[in-house]
Amino acid sequence: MGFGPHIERHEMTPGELNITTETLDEMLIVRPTGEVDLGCATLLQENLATALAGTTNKLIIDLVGVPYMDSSGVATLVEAMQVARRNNINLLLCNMQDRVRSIFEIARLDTVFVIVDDIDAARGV
Amino acid sequence: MGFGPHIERHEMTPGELNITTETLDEMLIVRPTGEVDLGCATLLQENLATALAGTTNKLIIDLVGVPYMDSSGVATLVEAMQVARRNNINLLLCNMQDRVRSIFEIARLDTVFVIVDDIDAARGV
Amino acid sequence: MSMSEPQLQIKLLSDPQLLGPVRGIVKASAEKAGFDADSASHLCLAVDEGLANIIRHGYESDHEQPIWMSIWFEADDQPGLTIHIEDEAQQVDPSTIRSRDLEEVRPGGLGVHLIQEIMDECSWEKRGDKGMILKLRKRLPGNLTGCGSSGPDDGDGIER
Amino acid sequence: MSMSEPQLQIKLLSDPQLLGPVRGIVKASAEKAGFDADSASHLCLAVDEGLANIIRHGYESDHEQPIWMSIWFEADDQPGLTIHIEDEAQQVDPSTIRSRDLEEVRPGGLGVHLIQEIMDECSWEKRGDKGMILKLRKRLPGNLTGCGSSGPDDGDGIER
Ligand SMILES: Nc1ncnc2c1ncn2[C@@H]1O[C@H](COP(=O)(O)OP(=O)(O)O)[C@@H](O)[C@H]1O
Ligand SMILES: Nc1ncnc2c1ncn2[C@@H]1O[C@H](COP(=O)(O)OP(=O)(O)O)[C@@H](O)[C@H]1O
Repeated sequence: MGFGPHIERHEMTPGELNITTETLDEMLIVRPTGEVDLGCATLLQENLATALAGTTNKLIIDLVGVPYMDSSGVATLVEAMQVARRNNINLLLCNMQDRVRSIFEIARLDTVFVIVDDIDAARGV
Repeated sequence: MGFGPHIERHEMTPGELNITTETLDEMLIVRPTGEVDLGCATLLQENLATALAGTTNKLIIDLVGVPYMDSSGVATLVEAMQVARRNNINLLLCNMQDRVRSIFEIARLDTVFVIVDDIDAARGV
Repeated sequence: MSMSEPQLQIKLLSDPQLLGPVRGIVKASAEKAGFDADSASHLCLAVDEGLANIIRHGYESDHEQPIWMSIWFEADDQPGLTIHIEDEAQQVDPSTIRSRDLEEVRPGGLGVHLIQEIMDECSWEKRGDKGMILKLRKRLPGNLTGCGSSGPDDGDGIER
Repeated sequence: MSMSEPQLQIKLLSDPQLLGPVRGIVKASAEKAGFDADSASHLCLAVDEGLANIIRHGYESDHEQPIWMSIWFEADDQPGLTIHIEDEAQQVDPSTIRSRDLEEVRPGGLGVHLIQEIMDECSWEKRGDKGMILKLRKRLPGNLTGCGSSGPDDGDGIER
C-alpha cells in the first residue's frame, strides 16, 4: 500500500488549468483540472515532460477534472505517449469524461491510448 | 395522501424555460425549469396567473430547476405574491438555489416572501 | 481604467433571447479573469440588468436595435473586468436612472440596485449625441481599494 | 444560408486566452438554439479549432490581431446555427487546409477533421484580398437533409 500519496501542488493561477502531480505506489499520477485548450496546452506539456523524466515505470494521466479538451490537448497527450513508448514507460489515461472521450473517438485515438476507468483499474495494467 | 400527483406538462421549447404545473394534496405546485430572464418572464407570468386563478388554497413555486433569475423574474414573483395576498392564497417559494437566493437578498426581498426548504416543508405552512 | 483596445467586443440585437448567450461569454470571461463561480454569476446578472434596461427603456422593446459590449481583462495592479455597454437609444438624464425605494415592495425597480450592489463601479453617461453608455467595473477580491470609489468624473448622480 | 444581419457578432484578439470566453457564448448560443449539451459542447470544439488554427497558422501566434465571429440563429424551415469566422491573416489556398491521415498517429493535424465531423457544413474561403473566412453550419437534429450536402458553391476541396 506504500506510504500514502505524496502530493506536490502547483500554484493555481485563477481561471487557468491547475495541474497536480502525485506519487502513489510507484505510479506517478498527473492530474490536470480545468479546460485544456491552446491557451494552456504548453503548461500541460511541460508538466508531462517533467513527469516523464521522473518516472521509469507507470505514468497515469487522471482526467477526472477535465470537462473539455481540444486538439491541442490531444496533441500534447499523443506526444507524451510517444515519449513514453520510446522510454518503455507505461502511460495510461483514466477517469475520462464522456465528452472528452468523444473527441478521442472522433480523432480515432480511443484505441491508440490505454484508457482505464480509474486509478484502481490502472494498478492492474 | 391524495391520489398522487396530477401532472400537466407544457410543451417544452428547446433552449427555453419549461414550466410544469402539478397538484399534490390540495397544493398547486408550479415548477419552472431553466434560467428566468426578460426573454421568458412573460411565460412565467402567464403560468402563474393561470395557477393563481385555479387555486383557493396554497400555491408553491418550486425553484429547484432555476439556477439563475434576473430582476424581471423577481418582479414576476412579487406580482404573483401581491395577487395571492389579495385573494388569501398562501404563496410559498421552495427549493431556492443559493445563487437565486442571493438575488432576493440583494433586493431585500428574502424576508418578504415565505421561503421554505422543500415541498415537504411547504405542507406544514 | 484601461482604454487600450478591449480584448472582446460583442454586437448584439436588442432581443431578450440573446441575454442567455451574452451571459455565456460574461460568465466564461469572469472565470478566466479569476472570479469564483458565484461572483461570475453576479457579474452576469449585472450585465443582464443593464442590457434588459436598454431593451425595455432605451429601445422600448424594439428587438432589432444594436447594442455594443466591450470587455477588458485587466491584469495590472488592479486586476478585474471592465465592461462598457453602448446603445443608440433615446438619451436620458443619467440622474433619472435610479433604483426604487427598497422598502416599498412592488414589481420592478430593482435592476439598477442590483447593478450597483454587484459592481465596484457603475455609471451611465450620454454617448455623444446619440445613445447611452453604461460603464461597469469589478475588481478581483483581494485587490480592494474601496467600493464605489470611482472618482470625481463618475457623475452619474446615483446614491450608493 | 440566411444572410440577414447576424444576431451576434464578436470581435476578439487572436489570444488563446480568449478561447474560453468565446466557448462560453457559443455554448449558450447553441443551447438557446435548442442543441443538447453534448452537441453544444461539440459546437464549441469546432469553433475552438477554427480559431486556434487562425491564431497558429494564420497569424503565426501573434496574439494582437483581429478575428471576427458572426452567429445566426436560424429558426426557419432548417433551424440551426450558422457561424462565420473571419480574419485578416495571410491567405492560403483552401485546398491546403486539410486533416492529416488518421491512421498515422502523431501530434497535431486533427483540428480540421474535428471541424468536419462536427459540422454539417464547413468551408474555408479567401476573404476579398485579405484574410480568410470559415463558414460553419450545424442543423438541429430532427431537421436533417443529409450531412455535408453543402452544395456546389462549397468549393473548399476538403474530402468528407
Ligand atoms: N438604459 C436605460 N435607458 C433609460 N432609462 C433607464 C435605463 N436604465 C434604467 N432606466 C431608468 O431607471 C429606472 C430604474 O431601472 P430598474 O432599477 O432597472 O427598474 P425597472 O427597469 O424595473 O423600472 C427605470 O424605471 C428607468 O426609468
Ligand atoms: N486558418 C488557417 N490558415 C492557414 N492554414 C490553415 C488554417 N487552418 C488550417 N490550416 C492548415 O491546415 C492544416 C491542418 O490543420 P489541423 O487539422 O487543425 O492540424 P494542425 O493545426 O495541428 O496542423 C494545418 O497544418 C495548416 O497547414
